[in-house]
Amino acid sequence: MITEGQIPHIKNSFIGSFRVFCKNKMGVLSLIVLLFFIFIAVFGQLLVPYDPQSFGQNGIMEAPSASHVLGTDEMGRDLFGALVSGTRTSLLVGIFGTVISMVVGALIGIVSGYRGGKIDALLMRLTDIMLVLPWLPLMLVLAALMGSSIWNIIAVIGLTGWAQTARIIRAQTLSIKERQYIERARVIGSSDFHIIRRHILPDVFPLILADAVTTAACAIDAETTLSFLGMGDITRPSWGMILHYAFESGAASSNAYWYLIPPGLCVLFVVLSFSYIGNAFDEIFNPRLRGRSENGAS
Amino acid sequence: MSNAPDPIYSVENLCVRFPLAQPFSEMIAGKERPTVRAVDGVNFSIRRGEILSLVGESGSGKSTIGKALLRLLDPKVITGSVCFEGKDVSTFSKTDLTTFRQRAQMIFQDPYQALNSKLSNFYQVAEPLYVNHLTKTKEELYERVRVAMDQAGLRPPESYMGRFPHELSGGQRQRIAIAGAMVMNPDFLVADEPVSMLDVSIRADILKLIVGLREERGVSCLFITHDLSLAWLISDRIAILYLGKIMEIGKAEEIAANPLHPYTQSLLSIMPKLELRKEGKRELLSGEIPNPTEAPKGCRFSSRCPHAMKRCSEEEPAMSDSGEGHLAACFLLDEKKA
Amino acid sequence: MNRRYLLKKFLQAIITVFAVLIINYFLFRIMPGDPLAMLVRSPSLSEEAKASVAAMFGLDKPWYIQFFVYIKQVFTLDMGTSFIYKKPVLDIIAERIPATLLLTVPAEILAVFFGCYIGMISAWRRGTKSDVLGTGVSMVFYAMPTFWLGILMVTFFSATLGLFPTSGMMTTTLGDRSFWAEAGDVVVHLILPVITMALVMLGNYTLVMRNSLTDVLTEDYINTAYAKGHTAKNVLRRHAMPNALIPVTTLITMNLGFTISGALQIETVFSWPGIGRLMYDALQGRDYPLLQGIFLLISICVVGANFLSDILYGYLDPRVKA
Amino acid sequence: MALLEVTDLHTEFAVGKKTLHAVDGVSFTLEQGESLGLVGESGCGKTTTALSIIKLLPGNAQITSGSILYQGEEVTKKTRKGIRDMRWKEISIVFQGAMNALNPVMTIGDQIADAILLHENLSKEAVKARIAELLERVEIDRKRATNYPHEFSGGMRQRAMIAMALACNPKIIIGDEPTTALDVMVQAQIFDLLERLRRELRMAMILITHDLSAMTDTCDKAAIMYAGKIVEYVRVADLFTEAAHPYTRLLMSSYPRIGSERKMIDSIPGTVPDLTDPPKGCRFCDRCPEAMPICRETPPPEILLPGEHRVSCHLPSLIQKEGAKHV
Repeated sequence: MITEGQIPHIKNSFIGSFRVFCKNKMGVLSLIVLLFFIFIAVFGQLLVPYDPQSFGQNGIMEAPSASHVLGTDEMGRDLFGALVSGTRTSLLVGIFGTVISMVVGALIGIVSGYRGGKIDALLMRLTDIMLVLPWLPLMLVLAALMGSSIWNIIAVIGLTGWAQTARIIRAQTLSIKERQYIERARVIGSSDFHIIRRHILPDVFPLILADAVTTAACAIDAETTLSFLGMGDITRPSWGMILHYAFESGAASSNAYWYLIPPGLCVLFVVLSFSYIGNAFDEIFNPRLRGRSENGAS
Repeated sequence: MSNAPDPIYSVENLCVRFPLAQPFSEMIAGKERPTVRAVDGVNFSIRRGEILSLVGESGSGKSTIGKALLRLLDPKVITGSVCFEGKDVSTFSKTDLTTFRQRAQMIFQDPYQALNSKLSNFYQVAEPLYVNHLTKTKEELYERVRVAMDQAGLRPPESYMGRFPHELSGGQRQRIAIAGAMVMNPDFLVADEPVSMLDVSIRADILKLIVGLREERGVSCLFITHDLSLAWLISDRIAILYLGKIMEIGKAEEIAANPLHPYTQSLLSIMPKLELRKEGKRELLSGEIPNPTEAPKGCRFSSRCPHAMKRCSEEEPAMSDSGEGHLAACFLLDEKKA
Repeated sequence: MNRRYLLKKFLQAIITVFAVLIINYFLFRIMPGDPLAMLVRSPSLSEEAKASVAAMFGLDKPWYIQFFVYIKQVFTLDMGTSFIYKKPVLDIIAERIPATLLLTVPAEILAVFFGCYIGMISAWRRGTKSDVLGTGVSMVFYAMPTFWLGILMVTFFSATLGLFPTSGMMTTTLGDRSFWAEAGDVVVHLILPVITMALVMLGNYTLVMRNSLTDVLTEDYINTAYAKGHTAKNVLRRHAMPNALIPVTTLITMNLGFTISGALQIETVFSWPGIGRLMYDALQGRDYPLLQGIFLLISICVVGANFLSDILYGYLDPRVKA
Repeated sequence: MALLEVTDLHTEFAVGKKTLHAVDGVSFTLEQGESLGLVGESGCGKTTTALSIIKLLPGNAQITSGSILYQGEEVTKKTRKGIRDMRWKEISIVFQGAMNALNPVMTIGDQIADAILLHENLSKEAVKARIAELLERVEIDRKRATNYPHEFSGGMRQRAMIAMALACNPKIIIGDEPTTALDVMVQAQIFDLLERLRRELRMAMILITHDLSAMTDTCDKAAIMYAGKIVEYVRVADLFTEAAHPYTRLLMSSYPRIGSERKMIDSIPGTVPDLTDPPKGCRFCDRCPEAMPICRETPPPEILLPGEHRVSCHLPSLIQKEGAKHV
């Protein structure tokens, strides 16, 4: 006889979803690219023969050679080393910024959608205001005022990026709330906490995940732009900052392609990977939500 | 049928007014929110072991009444009283409510939506026991789930427990939902259109199950449906709703054989009988049920009634008794009596 | 569309503008630590400038008076004096607006036209090679950092091929010229930045158009149109596109407000003398009055564009009610 | 010559690597002014059958064999242009769920005009007059031609859909579950309207429904479909007394007959077979209370009974029935 402990309670949808995901070729390819960058971020320093901050011993603005695979910059620093340490910063900002905006967005979205009434009206007005604030200028101003530490940048990205998430999560919570199994859960005497934990969170979670991927792409793009515009954390060079120095040193007019192309390509690959993974997630979890817009992508 | 004098439910002058959407600006200005009367002064009672059917078209407020009975609506929108075993459900304390949730259960219209597809069938049935902490041991929990599934006709129960709702047919899912209600041994059941989403060929199974619960365990039931012929088939009494108000209530056989209200007569005439219909036997009403926000003055059926008189659009007819608890709200009855 | 809907949206816009004003106020004043120290942290500021900051922000008075003064300044369009340019902020901004419009309007038109076209083709031939190619290219441009694309354009077309000037709005060394010669010069300077900006925006419109049309094509009324005997082309033109364009049009309008912030990167890279470049310069020089003025302008543009998109939505979609 | 003659129609869907035999050898005829009800549970191929007639099938579906003769012309061999000219002008459809079947951004009048102008070369005034006449036929005020679908109630939308279907005076009108999701009273109104218009305009009608009872007031003949096949084809007048196939009889006993003796209705146990791998004998044998060993092995023969009555069944009582003919 089967005992209670042997009976599955919750559908393990992860394996099934992963199988569907694997059918999306671009999604799988993107995941591989992303894992590669994460690997570089974690272990990359071991591959670099030079101290990224040391300069002076090398020639300046050298084209790629055997000793400097990606050449050197205007101060003679090894660009491959800079690129590797930039990976860590960019991914760090992307991940932490996303986590903050997801937590804030999901919390506001669920509370707003589940509770409804005046709280909902108030929170959604706040969200609407956040949505119309032009976030690149806002981030620039905040970064200028708060100072350019990496944690400030993460906070700025997290605190300006949650509005879209809150809206999506609220819409989903509202639609789940109307489903009959929520009503049924109430009839059998479930508490609000139980309903949110057992019925709403599991249904909202895939959406949060799909949205997190898109937000991560935006966060990395935002960090790059901030750094390029000179608002980055000077103590932690990122891809955007390499491009900032490249631009300032006139790499564009002197055709120093080794200085300009690799960092941009890194951003492009990571952002593109996140976008394709996001597309794949959307197709798995919520085909109907595909039409949503990405406000504020400048 | 039961002879017990005290009803399990008595509903007096129940009104439900839902607030309509209001712009934020008016909300902060403190303006009173506009409302729509979904249920507008309904009286009835349900005896122990009785099946009472609420019949009405969409927008008649039948589901809202079902929810009001189970205290699923915001108390702010309700006026009037809904008493469960003599006690008003709005006055329930927290412990009262916990017991009440175990004694009064509901079956929903759409078995595809009423079950959370991410949870196993076992969990669907066991959830009421979990959330109310009703079982002490795993063995007890398992046994109660097994018995409930068996009663709901899922045999052998073990073969269903580990699967998920999407692996079952519509009829089987509805049985899971019924097992989930039966696991708490309720005394009362609201069945909200339990067969309207199912193929015709399996409706009978679910109906038999509901009738069986009454026969074997004395479970009382409020059966909500738009189909008068189904109501006639399984219930003891029928209440006909129109725009939030009861037009006629009485024994099922009486309503079918001797409908008093013009609305009931018309509904009855369009019911399929699976026989060759004689010409002109159908009494079709024109138009559609009005929006509850635009309910006509006087008798709310007057705008579509084939027998409407001047009086009908001026005053509202009261319920009048034609004997044996057969009541209808129509001025034509007064004239007949007079 | 009815009056109530309009009124509601208008009220919302007013509330948002007010919120923006408040945020703007707090953003530049109530920062952690001593506000004056915060504001004048830049070492390059002269004593004179520091004093003018204190006076302008009225930091010696209680906060509610400060707020009142601020609101009054906003309504009298008195945005203070720029540190760098030593001129009223409003005048400086007004000078730069034409340049930004010259850049953004053609870019927006190009992006909308090509984006919608590619998106339409992608949705119509979903899953075919042209879809994969169209969507893929759009995604790449969408994912690219805007400024990076600008730099690449400069490197390739200006520095390597020498086809276009690298920066600025016109060649200043040529002295007096006829109006047409000058206009021609501006156009030559305009080509690269406009194309770059259009390419960056293109991706967004392509994806939105594709998703919108894909959804519409699964609707039942498309089937009805086929059943009526329409050709596939007619179904697309007469029945699918009018529906698919509703969300796209509102998105385009809404994006208009964000165009200025997009222009920021392009203008920086191409040294285009518009609002975006002005903001970059203000940031570099920590010119707070100017920064505040630009931020307010951009925010109000976005709110205005949102309001416009709401009106347009109400006009395009007959289902919109209050 | 019959108006429409469908013979041994097969329509298949490609589902992944499998083939779903949605319509598997369906034959029927439709005379001018006659109405036929296609009845069956969901997924039995009734909509696919109807849509095959005007080749309005999704991309993964295909008519693999059989013939469809419309006024003596073979529809399956027509060019795309030929099919388009036939749609709506000759055969029009009232879809289910008119909310989604009407274009939300076009007024009702424009949508009707869209259909008229596609097939007829009329002046603006003539089109306008036609729209007004059509709307009045379906009991909608002519002024409401400028309204959008969302401004109509569910029943009105379905009426507007009917008006649109009548726009080009078709010879056949297909009703694809035209009353699903409508209230009982509105359902009765719509059926009443369809029936009246059909008589007035002498159109033929194919009514697709899952509800046997809905069809009995409206149709002359009934084709009971099960799993892609017509199991019984009978005049509605004979249906109540002569129904012969076990499926038809079970289906009839799953409706309560209000007013007669209160008797619990029956259900049909089991589920519809998987149409990607249909059983080799009779498709109903798993659910049939009268199934015999032969039912699992051999597809049932078609028996012709008196009065255009066709049944596909192995039951000896049918085969040996007086006047029965084998096919």
